[in-house]
Amino acid sequence: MEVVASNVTLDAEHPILRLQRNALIAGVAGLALTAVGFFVTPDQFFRSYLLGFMYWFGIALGSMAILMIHHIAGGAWGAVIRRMLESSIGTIPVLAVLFIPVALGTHHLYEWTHADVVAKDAVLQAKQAYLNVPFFLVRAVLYFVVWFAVASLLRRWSLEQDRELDPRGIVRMELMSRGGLVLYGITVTFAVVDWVMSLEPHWFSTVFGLLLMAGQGLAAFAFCVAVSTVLSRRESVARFFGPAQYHDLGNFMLAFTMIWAYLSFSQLLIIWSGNLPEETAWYFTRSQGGWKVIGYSLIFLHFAVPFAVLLQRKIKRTGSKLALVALWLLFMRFVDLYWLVAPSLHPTSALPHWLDFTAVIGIGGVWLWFFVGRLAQNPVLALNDPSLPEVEA
Amino acid sequence: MSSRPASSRPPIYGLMAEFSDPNELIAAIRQARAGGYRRMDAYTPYPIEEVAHELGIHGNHLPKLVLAGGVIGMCAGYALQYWTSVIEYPINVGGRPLNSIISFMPITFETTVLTAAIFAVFGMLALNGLPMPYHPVFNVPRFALASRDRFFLCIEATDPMFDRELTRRFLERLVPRSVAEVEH
Amino acid sequence: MQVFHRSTNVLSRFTIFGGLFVVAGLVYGLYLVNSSPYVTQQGVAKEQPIQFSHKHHAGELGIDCRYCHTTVEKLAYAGMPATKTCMNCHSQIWTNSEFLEPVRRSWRTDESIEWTKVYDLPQYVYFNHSIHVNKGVGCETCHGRVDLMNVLWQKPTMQMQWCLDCHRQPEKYLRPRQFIFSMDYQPPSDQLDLGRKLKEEYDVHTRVTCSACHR
Amino acid sequence: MSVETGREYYGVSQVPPEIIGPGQTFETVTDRISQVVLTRETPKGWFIGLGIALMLLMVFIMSVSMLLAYGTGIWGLNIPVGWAFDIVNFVWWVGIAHAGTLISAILLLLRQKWRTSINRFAEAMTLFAVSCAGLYPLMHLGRPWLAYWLLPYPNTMGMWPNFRSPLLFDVFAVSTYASVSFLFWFTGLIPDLATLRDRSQNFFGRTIYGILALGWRGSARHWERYETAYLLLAGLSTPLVVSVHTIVSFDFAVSVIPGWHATIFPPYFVAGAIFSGFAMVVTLSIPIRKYYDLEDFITLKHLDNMARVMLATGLIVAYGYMMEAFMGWYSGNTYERYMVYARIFGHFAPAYWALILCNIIIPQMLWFKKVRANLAALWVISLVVNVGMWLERYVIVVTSLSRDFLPSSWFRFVPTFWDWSTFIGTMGLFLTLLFLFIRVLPMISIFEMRTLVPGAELKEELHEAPEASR
Repeated sequence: MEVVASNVTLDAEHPILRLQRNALIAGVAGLALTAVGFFVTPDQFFRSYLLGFMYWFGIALGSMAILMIHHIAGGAWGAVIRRMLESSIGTIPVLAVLFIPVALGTHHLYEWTHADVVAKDAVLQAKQAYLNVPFFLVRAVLYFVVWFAVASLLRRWSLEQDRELDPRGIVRMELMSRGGLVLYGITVTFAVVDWVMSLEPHWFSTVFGLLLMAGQGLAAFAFCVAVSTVLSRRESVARFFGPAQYHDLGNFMLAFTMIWAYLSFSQLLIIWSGNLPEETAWYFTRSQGGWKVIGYSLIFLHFAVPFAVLLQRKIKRTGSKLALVALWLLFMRFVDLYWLVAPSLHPTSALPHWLDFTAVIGIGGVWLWFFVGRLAQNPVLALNDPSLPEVEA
Repeated sequence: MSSRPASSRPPIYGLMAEFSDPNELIAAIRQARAGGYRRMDAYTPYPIEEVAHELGIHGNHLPKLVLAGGVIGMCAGYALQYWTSVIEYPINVGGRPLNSIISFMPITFETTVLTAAIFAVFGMLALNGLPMPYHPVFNVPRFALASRDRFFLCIEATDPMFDRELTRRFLERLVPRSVAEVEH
Repeated sequence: MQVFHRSTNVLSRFTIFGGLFVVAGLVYGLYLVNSSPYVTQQGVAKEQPIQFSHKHHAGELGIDCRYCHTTVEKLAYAGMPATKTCMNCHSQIWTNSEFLEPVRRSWRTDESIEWTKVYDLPQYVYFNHSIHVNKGVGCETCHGRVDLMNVLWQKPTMQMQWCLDCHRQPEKYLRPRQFIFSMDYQPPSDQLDLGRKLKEEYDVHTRVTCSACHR
Repeated sequence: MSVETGREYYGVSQVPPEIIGPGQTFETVTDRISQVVLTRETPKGWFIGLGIALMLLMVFIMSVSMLLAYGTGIWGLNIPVGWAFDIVNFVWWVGIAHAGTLISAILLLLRQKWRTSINRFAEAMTLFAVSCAGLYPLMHLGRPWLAYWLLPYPNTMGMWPNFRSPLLFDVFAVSTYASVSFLFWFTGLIPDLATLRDRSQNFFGRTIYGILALGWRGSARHWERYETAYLLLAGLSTPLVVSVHTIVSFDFAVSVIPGWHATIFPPYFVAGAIFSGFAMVVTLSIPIRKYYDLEDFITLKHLDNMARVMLATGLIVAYGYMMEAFMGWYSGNTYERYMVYARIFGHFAPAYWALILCNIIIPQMLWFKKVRANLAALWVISLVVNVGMWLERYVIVVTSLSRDFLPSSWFRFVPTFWDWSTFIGTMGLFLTLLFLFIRVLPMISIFEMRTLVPGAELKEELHEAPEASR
């Protein structure tokens, strides 16, 4: 059995390691400033922290889904970004630690933790079997256990595959991925219900889980494109990232942009047409003042512009240009999350607090530091991936 | 065919060579182009990009046409809804605004796709000059195999280099299965 | 093998291109038929069991509309005159006329005269004469110059579009109440201004909901 | 190299990778497929099949005649269950209609070569299923001859349709879908019609196929534009397919009826449509490939792939059921919660549990490669899924409507004989069209199959257009 291997490791001077150092500095500084915020304005601290956490959490979990889709469907696009996806899900223990402040801050974030509010509200009482702090924490632990289990198995088997090619290993990963995708769908849905949707405990939307999963997939693809252009500064890596690979990744970004827009629009049309007070309140808040401006800008800047740009074949086939689109989409993912999360907590003002920035930079810096660390431990391209021959073809 | 001098025979559409393998066809096109022939067309039983490439066919205007169709459909679809719902027949439906942009999106999308698809199909047919049930190439009896398993190269008489005898000899050098004159 | 003659090239394109016009023509033809008097009965004079002339009675003799159509100001239905109404005069004049024999027979036998309906609204339309007459819509606006018609015919198409034309913009047709029953009223040149004023004064509203007429 | 190549190279793949049988050439592909239409004696089975289909069509004609004579009162629906079998069947047929164009369009965009042998057949199925689907809203109007009132045109009523209504979205979506599917199907047929024109042995065949082929002669210049047009149509059709069932789901979701008003309806309906559409393709292609000896063209690989798509979309549908039930409870809304309860334990609970069994539990067998490779099992599962998807629409439509907000207006829907006969009758219409299609048109795309035979491979040195393929 032929071994397909291109053992590329990061040299000590690789630009991404410089990026890693800078990320750590930014991360520590950001977290320190955010910690100051905790003493200045604790409510705002938790809001901003949740936002920042959800952003990087989305990239990691999106990577997990994409990795599993690749294990099932194969494809050259997946073979080249596989190690990035694996490094990304390798940070799940870090994310679990980063989740602790959210768990501690439930009383600041979630209205349903306030006994006096619940006592006056029949609907919240009806939901108490689900929305209560102990169960909330148990669920969070359960989610992280599931994600950690899936992620660590996939990573371990992938490293085993690096050493030796075993067809059974490929089958094992594919089977794991099938089950893993089912688990991913269920856990992420309930996680976003718990952490984001219950910020407005009266509101509900059955598509919310899928909507955030689409966002996670988009963020993960954009993140991989951005990272791969950095990695491609070295010829040894760059030769694997030809126009065909960027083209596929660009098409995935296009597809996820469309899915995101499709789900967002469907949710809007259904709630807007139904016009039930318990549902429209959510959109009502988000269509006032500055939120309205952000909402409209999402239509154009998160959908229309990337859509038009990503239809261009030339842009998709050029790594440097596609990376710009990816960075833009990563930024728009943050704006979208801000629009989803923040109005629940401060409905009147759409202006971001300085903590919103320090939290996302702080968490992101630390997360990136771990991410690159994971990436640097192993060959940058997963060896013996059954789809690798297509890359070189 | 006949012994009369070439000039007195009725003019023909071109000369057609038959191949049984796509590789032979592509090689033949290359040689024909190297030999200076430009006005020619290949007939294949299925689309082969390399053949188009060798013939020097690069891209076409269809995407632009379809984009135009889509834009027309989009504008017309929205305009129809706006004109009827806001100007011609304003009616209050459950308090929704007259210009219910959100509700107008699905139909705008459908009209966009419909017009674009119509432009794609009819644009393709029109640019290809179809329907054209009669065409000189069908006069070659063996051409019926072009829709089965044979690959044809036709050098047209309008090519400046074209000469009945020289071109025929040129084609015969490519070792085709047959060479035939295409009558008008 | 050449299956088709060379003329088929022109023919095929002509059929496809011409087909568009045939379809468009058919659709337009249907539209014409649907709005023609054949369907709408607009302008079709209806024969009646008695050769009654509105021109003679309303125009030349100047009998008020309400003399016969008594309930037009109070009820939904304008009212068809009873045989008695005819006999008010025709027991005195033209008593031996051939033409009036059906009236006399109705009077003798106590059986109503069966007039042919000229303005025949479908059952699913609710229409009330009194509200229209009292809010400034003249008889002539819908029924035309009855005083000039020997045999009555329908002036408008009576299609919904025609109803809605006025219901959407009543100011185009409103007239002062004193002219409701005049046949020769000419709208002033500033009809829209007058109409808006009357609309205000008579408290007229645009009524375009489905249930205004389809109750 | 295809997407599968690498995996098969390492012996990972569980079924033989061939998407075309061994030993096929341009000649055999052309002759095998076109002889079904042109020269082969029409098999007895075809006549029997068509006979059965025509008998069912009679049932349909009878049912529609009764409907026109007596009105919708012959059906079991009544307020508040104003929508019942007709809309259930409409959604079911439209759902089935989704596989065809989706198989063709998405798989073309994804460069999946296995689409080639099933796309023509599936597209035809789409057209016939859309025809069946479109009849139901017309019949439900009660006065189908006035259906043109739904179209926006200058009319004597001085009115325009309400463009805010999803029912009007439907008019546009379904007619656009039917038109674009037809264009897509016909465009794909043009080169094959030329093949039939050139192969046909008699005057009528030559003339009729010749007229339909529009004079196609396989010119390289034509192929260039043809391929562009075909790809653009695929690009347009993919979002169109999604939009159609999305709009069908809006019919329900934009209302405020508990059990209908759910934001997950669009993706969940689309997944359900693909689920049932693929199930129908499997149901029909297993007997047809057997009967017409097309095992070399519709291989086990195709059936395996379709089974995988069914499994994946079935899981999305299951996710939809889960979210509906959970959010119904989570909403804290009395009516929403009651609807969840009524479905699971109420009068129509047997339908609900049957649907869970058919759509979720039984398809889980498709996880096993042995089941996917076992034609009998696969065929039965695909039938079960067809039933399950019908039940899904039945549960959505009927349970939600029969339990109105006011208990005083609760109503138990019972289908009448005419409900059933109309439904069975449309199957007759569908099968009749399908049998006629198989007889007169090539059910597998001949020109695309030619691209798959070994003879179509170009020598290495001729690859000079590396960027052209995308």
